[in-house]
Amino acid sequence: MDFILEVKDLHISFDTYAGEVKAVRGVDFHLRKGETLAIVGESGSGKSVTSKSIMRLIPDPPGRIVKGEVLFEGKDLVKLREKEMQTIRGSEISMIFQDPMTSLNPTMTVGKQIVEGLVKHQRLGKIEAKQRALELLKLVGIPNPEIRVNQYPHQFSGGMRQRVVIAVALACNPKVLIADEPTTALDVTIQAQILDLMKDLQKQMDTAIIIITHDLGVVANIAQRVAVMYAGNIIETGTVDEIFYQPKHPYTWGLLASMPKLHTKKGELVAIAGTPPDLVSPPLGCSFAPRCPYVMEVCVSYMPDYKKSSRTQYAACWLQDERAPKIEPPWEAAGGSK
Amino acid sequence: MREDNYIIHKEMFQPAKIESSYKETIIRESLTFWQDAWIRLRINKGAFAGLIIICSIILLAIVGPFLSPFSYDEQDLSRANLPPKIPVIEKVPFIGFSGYDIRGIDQYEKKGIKDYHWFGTDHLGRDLWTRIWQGTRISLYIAFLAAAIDFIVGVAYGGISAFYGGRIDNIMQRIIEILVGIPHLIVVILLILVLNPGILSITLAMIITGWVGMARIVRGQILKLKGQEFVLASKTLGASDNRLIWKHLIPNTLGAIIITTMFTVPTAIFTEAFLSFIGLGLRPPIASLGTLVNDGFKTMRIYPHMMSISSVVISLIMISFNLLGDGLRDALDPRMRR
Amino acid sequence: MTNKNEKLVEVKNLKKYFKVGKHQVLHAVDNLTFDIYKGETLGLVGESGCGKSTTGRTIIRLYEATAGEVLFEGINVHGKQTKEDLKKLNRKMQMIFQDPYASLNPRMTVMDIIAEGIDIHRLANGPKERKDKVYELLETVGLNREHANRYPHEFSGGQRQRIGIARALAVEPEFIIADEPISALDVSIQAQVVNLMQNLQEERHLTYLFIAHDLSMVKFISDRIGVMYLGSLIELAKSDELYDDPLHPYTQALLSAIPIPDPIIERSRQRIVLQGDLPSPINPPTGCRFHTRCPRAMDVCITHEPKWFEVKDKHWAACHLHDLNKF
Amino acid sequence: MVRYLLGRFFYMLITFLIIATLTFFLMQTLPGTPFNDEKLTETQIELMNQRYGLDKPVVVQYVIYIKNLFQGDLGVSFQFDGRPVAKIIGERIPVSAFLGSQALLFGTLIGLVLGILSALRHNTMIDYGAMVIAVIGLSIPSFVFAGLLQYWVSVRWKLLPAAFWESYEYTILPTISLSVFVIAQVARFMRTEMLEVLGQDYIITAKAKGMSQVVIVLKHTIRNALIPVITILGPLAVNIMTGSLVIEKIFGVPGLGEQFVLSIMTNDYPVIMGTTLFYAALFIGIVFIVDVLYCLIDPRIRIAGGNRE
Amino acid sequence: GFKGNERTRTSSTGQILNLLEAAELPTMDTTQADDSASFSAMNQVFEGLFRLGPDNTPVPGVAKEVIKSKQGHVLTFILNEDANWSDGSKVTAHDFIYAWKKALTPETLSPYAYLMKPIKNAEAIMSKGDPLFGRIEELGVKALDNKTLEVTLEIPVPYFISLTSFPTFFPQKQEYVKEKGSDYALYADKMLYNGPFLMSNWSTSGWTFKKNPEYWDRDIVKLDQINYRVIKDSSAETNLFETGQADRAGLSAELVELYKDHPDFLTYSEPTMWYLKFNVDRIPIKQRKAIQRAINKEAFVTNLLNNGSLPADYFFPSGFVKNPTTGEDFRKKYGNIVSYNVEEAQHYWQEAGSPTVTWDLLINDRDEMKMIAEYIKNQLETTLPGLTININVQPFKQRLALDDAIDYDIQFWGWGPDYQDPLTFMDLWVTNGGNNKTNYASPVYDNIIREAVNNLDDLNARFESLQDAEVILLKEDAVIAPLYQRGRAVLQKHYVKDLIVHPFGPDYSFKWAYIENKDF
Ligand SMILES: Nc1ncnc2c1ncn2[C@@H]1O[C@H](COP(=O)(O)OP(=O)(O)OP(=O)(O)O)[C@@H](O)[C@H]1O
Ligand SMILES: Nc1ncnc2c1ncn2[C@@H]1O[C@H](COP(=O)(O)OP(=O)(O)OP(=O)(O)O)[C@@H](O)[C@H]1O
Ligand SMILES: [Mg+2]
Ligand SMILES: [Mg+2]
Repeated sequence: MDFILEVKDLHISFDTYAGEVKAVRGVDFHLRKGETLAIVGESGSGKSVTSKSIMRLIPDPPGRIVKGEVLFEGKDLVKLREKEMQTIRGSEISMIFQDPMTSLNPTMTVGKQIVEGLVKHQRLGKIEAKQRALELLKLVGIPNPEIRVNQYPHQFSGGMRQRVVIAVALACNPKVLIADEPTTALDVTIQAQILDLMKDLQKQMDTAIIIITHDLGVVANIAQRVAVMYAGNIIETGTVDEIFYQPKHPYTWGLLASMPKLHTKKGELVAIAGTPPDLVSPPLGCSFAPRCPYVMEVCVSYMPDYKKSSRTQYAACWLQDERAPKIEPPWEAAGGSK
Repeated sequence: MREDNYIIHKEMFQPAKIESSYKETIIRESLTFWQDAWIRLRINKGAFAGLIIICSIILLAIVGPFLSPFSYDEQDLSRANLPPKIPVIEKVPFIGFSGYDIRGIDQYEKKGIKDYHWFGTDHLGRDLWTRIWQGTRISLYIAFLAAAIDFIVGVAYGGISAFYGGRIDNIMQRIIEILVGIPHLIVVILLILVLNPGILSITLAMIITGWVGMARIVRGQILKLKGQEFVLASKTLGASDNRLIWKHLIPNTLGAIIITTMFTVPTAIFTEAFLSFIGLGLRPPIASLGTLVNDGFKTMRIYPHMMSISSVVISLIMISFNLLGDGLRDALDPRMRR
Repeated sequence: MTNKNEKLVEVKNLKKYFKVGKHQVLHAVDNLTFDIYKGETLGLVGESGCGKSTTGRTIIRLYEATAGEVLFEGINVHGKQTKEDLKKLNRKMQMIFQDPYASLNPRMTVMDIIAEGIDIHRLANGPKERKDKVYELLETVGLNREHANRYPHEFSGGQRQRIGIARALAVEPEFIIADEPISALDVSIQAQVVNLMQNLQEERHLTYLFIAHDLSMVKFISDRIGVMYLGSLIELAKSDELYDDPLHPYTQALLSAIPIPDPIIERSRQRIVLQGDLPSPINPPTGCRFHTRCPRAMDVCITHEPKWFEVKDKHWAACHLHDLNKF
Repeated sequence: MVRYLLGRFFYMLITFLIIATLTFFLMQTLPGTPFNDEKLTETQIELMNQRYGLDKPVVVQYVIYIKNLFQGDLGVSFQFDGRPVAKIIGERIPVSAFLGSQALLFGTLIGLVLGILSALRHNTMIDYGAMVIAVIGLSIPSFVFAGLLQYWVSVRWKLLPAAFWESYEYTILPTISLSVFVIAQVARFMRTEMLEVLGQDYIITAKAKGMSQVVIVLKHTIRNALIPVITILGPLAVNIMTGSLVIEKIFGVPGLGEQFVLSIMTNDYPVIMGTTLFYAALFIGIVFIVDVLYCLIDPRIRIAGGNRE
Repeated sequence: GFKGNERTRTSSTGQILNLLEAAELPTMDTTQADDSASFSAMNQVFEGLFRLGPDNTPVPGVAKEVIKSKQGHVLTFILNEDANWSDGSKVTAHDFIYAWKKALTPETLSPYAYLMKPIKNAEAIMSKGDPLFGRIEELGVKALDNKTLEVTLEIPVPYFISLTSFPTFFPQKQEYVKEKGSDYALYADKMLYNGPFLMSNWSTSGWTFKKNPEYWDRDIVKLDQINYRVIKDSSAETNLFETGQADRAGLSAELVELYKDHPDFLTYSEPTMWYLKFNVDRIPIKQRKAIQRAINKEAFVTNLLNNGSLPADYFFPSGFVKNPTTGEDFRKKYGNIVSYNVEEAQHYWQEAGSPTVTWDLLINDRDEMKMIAEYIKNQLETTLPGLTININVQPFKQRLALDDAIDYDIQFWGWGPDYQDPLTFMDLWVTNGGNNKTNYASPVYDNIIREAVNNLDDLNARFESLQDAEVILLKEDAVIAPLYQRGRAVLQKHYVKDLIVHPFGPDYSFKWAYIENKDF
């Protein structure tokens, strides 16, 4: 298989005093070499949990992987021992987190934080590692790396810090880079810099990227394929164009319609009413059913299966069933945006 | 894939009408902050045990002296230094409630005493059960008084300092800085000597120095809250200072205040015990747990019951308040909410 | 729409400096001048820390202005006022806040939160009317009356934001400052709030100052947009005008940086990527504050502060490139 | 930074003066006089008061005292017949300081270990065990603990000397007794801070880098958890200094605490003043040192001088 | 931090005594000391004209003999030729004169100067307002030569010889004292010694005595070294005894029970009396009499103290002074004067009208006193209906201040003798006496005391009149309510021999003590 990473039927739960939060409930996706997959979805839909579980970084307790496989180059990461996992983290798979302000150790120089991984995974000497750290800082576009390398994170601005975080993640040329909302905390102008940087780096290093975001603009900008998550499930996947131009799931429709485009004239936005379900007692059927404008009786009681609509696009929605009435998506009705 | 597929009938693919109000329902049951905290506290075993112990001790302090036929200062030298003896439990060997002293002599039999002294008697033949609960009363009284006044003075001081800010805050903080510079114990000792040893002066002395911590915590909290958006919102509505303080600031500081108080209580009890050790305790025959422990301490080797039971009670109070304080900190911590 | 030429708010040379540390002054807002017309929505955009919130808060007098004035219906908000006048003003101007988690007092029920304005201004005769008013407001913002006795933490972000809106509406204001009311919300929830705000505007003839850094949303909701950079306003125009013909290089960069949720457009889009970060407002750069990052900076930008003037009809900017008096 | 330190120093001086004044007048209100021994005649008392300048008005005494204070003269003791206060305190300070710092060091170390262990083994028996130790340490009056220790370790098991201060082995029991409270406080605080830090994003970042648990704990967690722990060391040090009073009595340690109580009981004004001022100076000094330490260990403050959100 | 302590076992002979003291030594200046620790220490390292012997009678010290004049007004002390200071120089008559005069000089007035009253002009010299005030040259002492000291007495008191064994009468070498200035007697190496031992070390934590090679009677002295350590906690004291770090330990009342069967357990009674002292202006006589009889002393002495203390129905201690002519003990004549008797007590109380009153009982902050006070409170309240006793605990100094001002109702108080004569107890209660402080004023009593002070012609009559005074004090005027004659319980290692404990004056003499059969 040419999948570098494959997640199969992943279930993750958290034990809280309110009950068992079933944060991820059967997620399947895969990632090819050099490809960028975007995972989008509402807050709380399980994006971060999914990505952290790939790295086995779910805090346990309260979290635990109930079942499922995470195959990295054919190895099931779920079954690895912690020691083995440590050799994979940072060298084969790396991760960038949302908030650059808090994801760097405030009492350690930036250089040390980069060098750390290099020494561990590539067994570099002190001097070589430092040299490499300088290169990395230059690579991510930090001016005066010789000075900056000995400074502490608080001496950097938010955008700079996120670059450092990227440098840390890329230090060992990982095969997979997971970026959990890497630009959400940043301003648009900085966000643009960071996205450009990531694209550049991907081209240079041929890294596969999973980018998690809820900003569809970012998705359009960077992703090749998109997975849309809702309440712990992936409800639709496909290529960027498929998701943006031929979305199949009503949630995706709503998501797209609720965003004003620069050209949208004043008027009503299409809003998805209601709020996401409580994951302690998720709905029996389709989790989107309570908010879905096209809800059918079957949706309330039964989970829909994935339905393939092209070689790359799948959606889990009863509307895709032959028995369902044909619905004109508001999308098409509005004439798309092309 | 799915085996129950066959029960899905065609009819189920009719658009279902879901009430719009359903979309805005809240699944979780309604809980106030305090109910929520209570649940959180209840699942914290340590804290809950602490709460129960505190309640039991308070209860015993109230009713304990009435359960025994002896009064707390009734002396009878002919029954001095009796070991503890409790009906029924006296049959259980080795736990020390059998009326036998450390040399293995049944003192009750030797002295021809028919009564049961549950916790034994002291050197003046006073019933220790009564004295210990009487002492617990005094200790708790001192502790709660100290806590209450700490509460009042500390909250007022910290609140005023933070709320009015600017120059007032500046001056008040300087004063606190000076107060902090004076060693606590020294002031307590000097004050007690000036005011004559006794319950009132002990409490007063503890109060004069004790509220600083509370003031600092309240100030910190209020400073933080002052800039919070809900306070600003109230301001834009034209709320008076009074309203801001009583409706917004104090209720939200209450958690921190309660936690601080939980730790004031044991400190006060300890300070009193310490004072009795250096001879500045209460006027005899009034006893606090502190004086009881101190008196028992001297005869620890012959009449271990005199010290051990009162030490256990004082330690239980201490442990419980600490556990409860810790538990409350978790239960009331705003970071734990949401 | 109502007459959009009647000025409701006039901001004149507004300055707000904060003292930080012993001897440092932070220029959070420097020399703002603009008007808000009755019934319009004025959008305010800019990067984080550029002073948007400070502007909003100073207008509503949560902060005392360091200099300059804010006229609301001709009355200086920051002038000397009796308690009564202040209260009146408080009724007319309201604010919606950014963080739906921090903007509702966690110890109060939704009923008490919404009724706070009613209580302060004694707008209800008796508890029954108060209750009814709260129910009505809840329904106005799309919640049910059963929610009145619940606590904020039981609501989702979007619902909380709507409670915040209901609180502001309770005193029947004319002017609402919305400080990033949607940026903490999910995309699908944002639309709920934006729609609600627009409907309310129409029903109640409200005027909005809409602060955000999400340009597409600002454009969608605003009639006019002001762009702020490091404490000062650098461009102000009708929203279409601003998008079609941005004059200031910063505006241009900002517009080009917004990712558009359309893969095809994104692929072909030309970007102006700004170098560097926002300088510190403690020691703002001399001259034009943008010159450190401006791709078209000139010598004059370093030495002279550009004037704030109307470059085109109803299109204001502060940039030497467009300074008519330059030559 | 230097500016800041100078400013702090100035405040310290003012605080010190205020404390000196407060103590001086508070002391005057102590009932009794230094020279009312049962066998003294009126003439004798009068002569004594004259000898030590106590016949002058209080304000004059105060001015003289402060003047002398600035010249480093703390006066002479009453109860020790004219022995200079500086000498009396001076002889005891090294003992108290040794005991205090050893207890602080020992307590902090053990406390840190306990705190770290229980945080790393959160919600396991180790965690509970460590916390039980900590809570018990907070719950038993120090004199009870010291008495038990003396009886069992010295009298029954004959492992260590019961009391006095003659060689290193003599310091062990007092140190342990004194450090129990420190252990408990530090352990609890450290545990909370460790848990807090372990939940921080940068710890996840470090994990995501593939760092092993050991490295994460040693390099990323402890240092950051230590920063807030340092703030409680100040109050703890003072607590030890004043708390040592009990321990010194039980173990016959010739330290400052016992001396202080004695001087209060005998109205030995100069010694009371001297000791209070020493404690105050120590306290102020410790708070100051903690501040400086804080600056040194936390780069955020070191470089920016505070003020960062 | 360990400097200044010599390790416990340094001598090979094993003649080392390890002792404990509850307080530090404030001073070693014989003219300035006023505490028992200092007096005891001085008794080992200095010596007066005479010293108290093993049987508590004066034996020759620096003086080898004394010659009395006929009337007994002039005493001529002949000093021992061999009496040396530790620097080898001779102890001379001038050294005594210097020290005594120093004790009476206003600037250096000794707290115990009043002991010198029998010497001619001494009282006048120390009384402000007297024409002789401060004129020490008028003191009745004279050095006939270096080795002959002539003392002229105001009144030829029979106990003067034994007074010279008290540290205030010890000699000081003028040149040396002058040379050391204000450091004199504050450091071990800033003193000259003329006693059986010298102080080799003195620090805050303790002090060490070594055998004095210059001592004239050095052949008698067997101990090589005595180590004193300061320990203030009473349980620690016994712990130290048990670990062998101390050879002798006092037992607090609580611990007697535990050790009373221990082979090293000793008790002895002292001529120290404890009693309740009334403010007679506040407590009427009937009530005082009721209180005197309302306390069961026997019960608490055996149950609570249990340390050799004796229940006392008297004020003057038993076994302290004997009738100089008959040799009969002071107590013999009247025995028990006011005894425990509930009926009598209640009778007096009813006579007083069974008032409902609340009185304060003033005590020190010592644990033992608190315990006894609690007992007394209970006894009085149960026996005398309507009476409420409040225990007022005060630190020593504060309590003295209240005593001075006579601002109290009832006090729990003790008194020990300064010299071996009934007067050391009996003159407490003279009108306005420095230690009276009860507002008690009785011309009859004053008269007896005055006679006893001034008239020494008929010692037997003097003695008997003092015995009568006790009856007046207790039975007729009920100024105090006696409680007990204090005993002491101690643990002393069996190998410590001939350690002399004195009932008055300095507590101990180690001159004759030795170690025997100590196994290591
Ligand atoms: N430590 C935890 N304890 C309990 N529940 C958790 C924990 N972490 C995550 N969850 C739950 O798991 C669900 C998914 O969370 P996750 O963080 O993956 O959402 P997300 O899609 O990343 O959202 P966001 O966009 O806000 O980051 C949420 O309902 C959350 O409450
Ligand atoms: N109370 C205050 N004291 C000191 N400085 C402040 C205060 N409030 C704001 N500032 C500073 O003023 C500047 C402008 O802040 P402001 O909150 O107005 O920015 P903003 O544009 O609203 O940013 P954001 O998009 O992050 O909300 C910032 O540098 C901020 O740090
Ligand atoms: Mg997330
Ligand atoms: Mg803002």
